[in-house]
Amino acid sequence: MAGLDKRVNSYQEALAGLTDGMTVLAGGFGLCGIPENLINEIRRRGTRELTVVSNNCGIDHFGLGVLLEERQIRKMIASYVGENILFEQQLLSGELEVELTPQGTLAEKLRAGGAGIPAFYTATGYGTPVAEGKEVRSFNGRPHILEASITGDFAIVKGWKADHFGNVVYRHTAQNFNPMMASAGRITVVEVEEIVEPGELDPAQIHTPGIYVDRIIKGAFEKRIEKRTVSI
Amino acid sequence: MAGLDKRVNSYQEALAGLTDGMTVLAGGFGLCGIPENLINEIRRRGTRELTVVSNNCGIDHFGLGVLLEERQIRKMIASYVGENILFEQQLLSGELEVELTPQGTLAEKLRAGGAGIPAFYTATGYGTPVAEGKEVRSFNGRPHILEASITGDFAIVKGWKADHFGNVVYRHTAQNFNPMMASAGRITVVEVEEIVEPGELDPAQIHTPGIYVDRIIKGAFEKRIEKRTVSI
Amino acid sequence: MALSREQMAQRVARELKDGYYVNLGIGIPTLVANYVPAGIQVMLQSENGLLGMGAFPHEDEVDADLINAGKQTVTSVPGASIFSSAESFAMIRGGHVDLTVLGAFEVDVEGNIASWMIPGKMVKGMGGAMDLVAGADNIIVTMTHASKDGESKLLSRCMLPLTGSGCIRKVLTDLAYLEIENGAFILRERAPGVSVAEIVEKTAGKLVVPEYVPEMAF
Amino acid sequence: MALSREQMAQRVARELKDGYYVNLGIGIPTLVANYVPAGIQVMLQSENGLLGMGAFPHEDEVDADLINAGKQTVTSVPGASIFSSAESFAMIRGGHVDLTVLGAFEVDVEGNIASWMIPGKMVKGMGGAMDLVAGADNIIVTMTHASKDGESKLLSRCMLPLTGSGCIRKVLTDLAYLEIENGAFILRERAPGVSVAEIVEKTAGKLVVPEYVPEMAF
Repeated sequence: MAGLDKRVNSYQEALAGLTDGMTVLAGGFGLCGIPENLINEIRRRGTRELTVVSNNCGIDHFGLGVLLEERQIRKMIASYVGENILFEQQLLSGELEVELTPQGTLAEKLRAGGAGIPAFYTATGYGTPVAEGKEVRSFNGRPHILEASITGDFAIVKGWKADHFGNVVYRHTAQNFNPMMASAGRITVVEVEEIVEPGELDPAQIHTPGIYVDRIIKGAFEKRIEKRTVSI
Repeated sequence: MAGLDKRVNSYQEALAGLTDGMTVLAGGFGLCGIPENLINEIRRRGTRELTVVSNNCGIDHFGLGVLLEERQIRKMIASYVGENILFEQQLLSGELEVELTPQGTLAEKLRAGGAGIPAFYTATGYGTPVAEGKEVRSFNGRPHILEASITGDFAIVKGWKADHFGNVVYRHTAQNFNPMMASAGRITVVEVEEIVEPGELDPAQIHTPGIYVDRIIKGAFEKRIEKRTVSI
Repeated sequence: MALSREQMAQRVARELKDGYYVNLGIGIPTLVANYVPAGIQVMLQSENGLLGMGAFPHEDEVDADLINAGKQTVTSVPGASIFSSAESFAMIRGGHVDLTVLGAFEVDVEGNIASWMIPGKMVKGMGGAMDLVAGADNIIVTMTHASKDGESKLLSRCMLPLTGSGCIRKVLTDLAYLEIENGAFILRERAPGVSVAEIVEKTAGKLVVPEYVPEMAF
Repeated sequence: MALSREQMAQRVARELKDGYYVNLGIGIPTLVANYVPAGIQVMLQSENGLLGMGAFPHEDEVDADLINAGKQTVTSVPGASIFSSAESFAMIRGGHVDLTVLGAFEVDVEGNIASWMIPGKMVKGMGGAMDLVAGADNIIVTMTHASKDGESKLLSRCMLPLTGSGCIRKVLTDLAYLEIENGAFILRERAPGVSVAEIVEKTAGKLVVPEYVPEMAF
C-alpha cells in the first residue's frame, strides 16, 4: 500500500496499534452515523481502560453500549448518556468515570483539538456545574468560561463514501460529530459504505479531507434506528 | 419578499443600511472570489471611514483597491497587502490604519466571531510583533497568545450558486474566506452567479447555510486573474 | 382550565415570526411545528446538524441516516442544509437562531433555568440544552406551572443544578404566559378560565400582576 | 559552487517521503514540486484552500476560480479537496501538514525565523507564514546563505521582526544544508565544490562543523 492510499484490508489492520488506556474518539449521534464495525472490533480486541469521547454511549447491546458490557471503558466524555441502563449501573458502582460536556462545547473542543487551538472561551455552561474549576472571564460584559480542546489516540469514524486518499463524504445527518472526530485523532480510521477512485468525488464537496485520515475500510452496516417515527 | 426569501432586486437594496464608520467583512483571496459588484456599490454609495476586514486589499483600480482610491477606508485588517501601491502611500501618509494579522489567525477570528467564541489561544505569532500587547499562556508547555474574534456590521460575500433561502455553494478556491465572512456579518449580503430554486442544491453540500445570509443578489462578474500562469 | 400540551404549543407558535430560524426542544416544543401560523415561513433547526427539518417520514421514506436531535426519523424540506455538529453549534452559540423553545424543571426570577439534572436520580446529561440557552437571545421555556405534587416550578431561586444563568425572559406554563424582568415574573396572560389567584398561589417566585391580565384565546 | 535555485529545490525534494502532505511557499519552495522523487506520492497543500495542487493549467484550462496561495492559476489533481481558509489553517495549525518549505530573510541559532517585514521598507504582511511556522513540526527554510552584500543570514539572533520563535530546525542555503540544535547551526552537507571555510566565513551564528561534511551530489 503506497503513499497516499489509505485502504486497509481488515478491521484488525484498521485498529492495529490500539492498546489499553488509550483515548478513542467515536463519531455518531445516537445510533446515527456510528462506526459500528470499528466498535465491534474494539470489543473483539478486548482493549481495556479506554477513555471514550462520543456524544452518546450507544444503547444496551449496540454501538458503544457493547464496550460497556465488556467493561472496556474507564472514562466517558459525552453530552447525553440517557439511553443506556448499563451506563447507569457502572456509573453508580464507580466502575465508570463520566465527564458530561455540553454538546456544542464538545463539538468545539474536538474541532479545536484538530485545528491546533488549545483552548477557547464560551458562554455555554457559565453558572452551571460545567463551569466548576474553570477560569471565568468577561468579554463584552458577559462572563465566559475557558474550555480546553480534546484530541485522541484513535478516532473511529463512519463515512458514506471515501476515495483511496481518505477524502470522505457523509450521508445526511450521519455527518454529525464525525468530521471533528476525524480531525482530532492522532490515528484516524474511517469505515465507509463505498470506496471510490480518486477523482470521483467533487473536490469542493469533501466533508473530511484525506489529510486527516490514516486508514479507510469498507464495511457493511446494520444502521439500527433508535426511534422510528413515521407520518401516517 | 416574504420570510425566508432573501433575494433583493438591486445592488442599492443589497447594501441598504451601510453607513459611514461601519465594519465591512469582505470575502476573497487576492482577486479570487471577491464580491466585485458589492465593492463597486460601496464606492458608488461613497460610504466613508470604513473598517474593512479582508485577507487582501485588492489591486490598484480593482477589488477593494477602488475603495482606497476614493479614500473610503479608514482601517484595514488583512494578512497581506503587497499588491497595492495606493495602499502603501496611504499607510505612509497616515490616512490608513492597518492591523496585519496572520492569515490563519484572521480566518479563525472570523470563524470564532460567527460561532460565538469571543477569544481563543493560538501559538501563531507568539514571539513576533503580532503578540505585542496580547496575553501569553502556556498549554502543553508551549506559549500561546490570546486572540479575540471579529464580527462586522456587514459581510460582503461572493458565491457561485445560491437558492432563495440563501444557501450558498462556492466554486473551487473562490471559497477561501467567504464562508467565515458570511457567518460573522450582522447583515450578510451574498452576490452569486446563479440563483436556483430551493431544493436544487444538495442539502449535505451547502457551504454556507442560509441562516447566515440576509440578502442575495445575482451579479455579472469580470473575475480578473491576478497572475495568469500556464503550462506550455 | 389548564392548557393542554397542544394549546401550549399553539400559544408558543404565536411568537413565531415570518423568516424565523427556530430550534424546538423535545416534548411540547416539538409540537409547535404543527401550529405555524398561516402565511409565515419558518425554518426548523435540529442541533444534530439539520436546518430545514420536515415532517416525520412516511413508512417508505424512513432513512436511518436522517434523524432529528430527539433521534427520531425525520425528513428535510426543500432548501434544507445539513452540516456537522460543530457548524450546528456555531449557529446556535453564535446567536443565529431567532427563537429557541425548550422545556425545563424550574425557572427563577433571575432568568436562571434548571432542566437537565436531578441529583440522586440518574444523570442523563445536558445534550445541547446548555448551548441553546447560552446562545439564544430569544428563548421560550415551556413547562407545567407546578409539579404533580403542586410544587411551583417558578421559583425565587432554582434548587436544581442550572442549565444556564440569567438567560430566560419568557415562560409559558399550562396556566400562564409570563415574562421575567427586574427579578420578578410578570404575569402577561392567563389560560382560559384560570384565575389570577390560582396563578399567584402556584408561583413561588416574586410575581408582578398587572392591572389587566388578558385570557388567552384559542 | 553555490547551488542554483533548481539544485536547492532538488535537494529539498530529497526530504519528501511517500505519503507526505506538503506546503510549499512562494519562490524556490514552489520549484520543489518539479523534483518529487520517482516512486513516491505526495499531496501539495496550498493555504488558500486546496489540497492536491496540480501543475499550471494549459491555456484552455485557465480558471479564475482556481488559484494557489501565490495567486497563480493552477489545476487540481484527482483526489484533491477544496475548502475554506479556516479549514485550511485548521490543517496547518493542527499539525497535519508533514512538511513545510518556505523562504526567509534570516534564521538564527535558536530556531527563530524572520521572513515577512523589513522595517523602513514597505510592509506587505505575513500572509500565512506565521501560521505555517507555528503549525508545522517539520520545516525546511530555503534561502541564500548570505545577502548580495555578503551579510550572513544565519545569525546568532535575528535582527528583523520575527515570523516565528524557536520553530526552525532545518535550513538549506545555496551553500549548505544545516540543522539547528542546542543553540548552534550544525553543518550537515555542503554544496559541491564549496569549502567548509567559506561556509564558516559566511555563517554569523555559532556553527558546529562535524569531522566529516559530505558534499551534496546532483
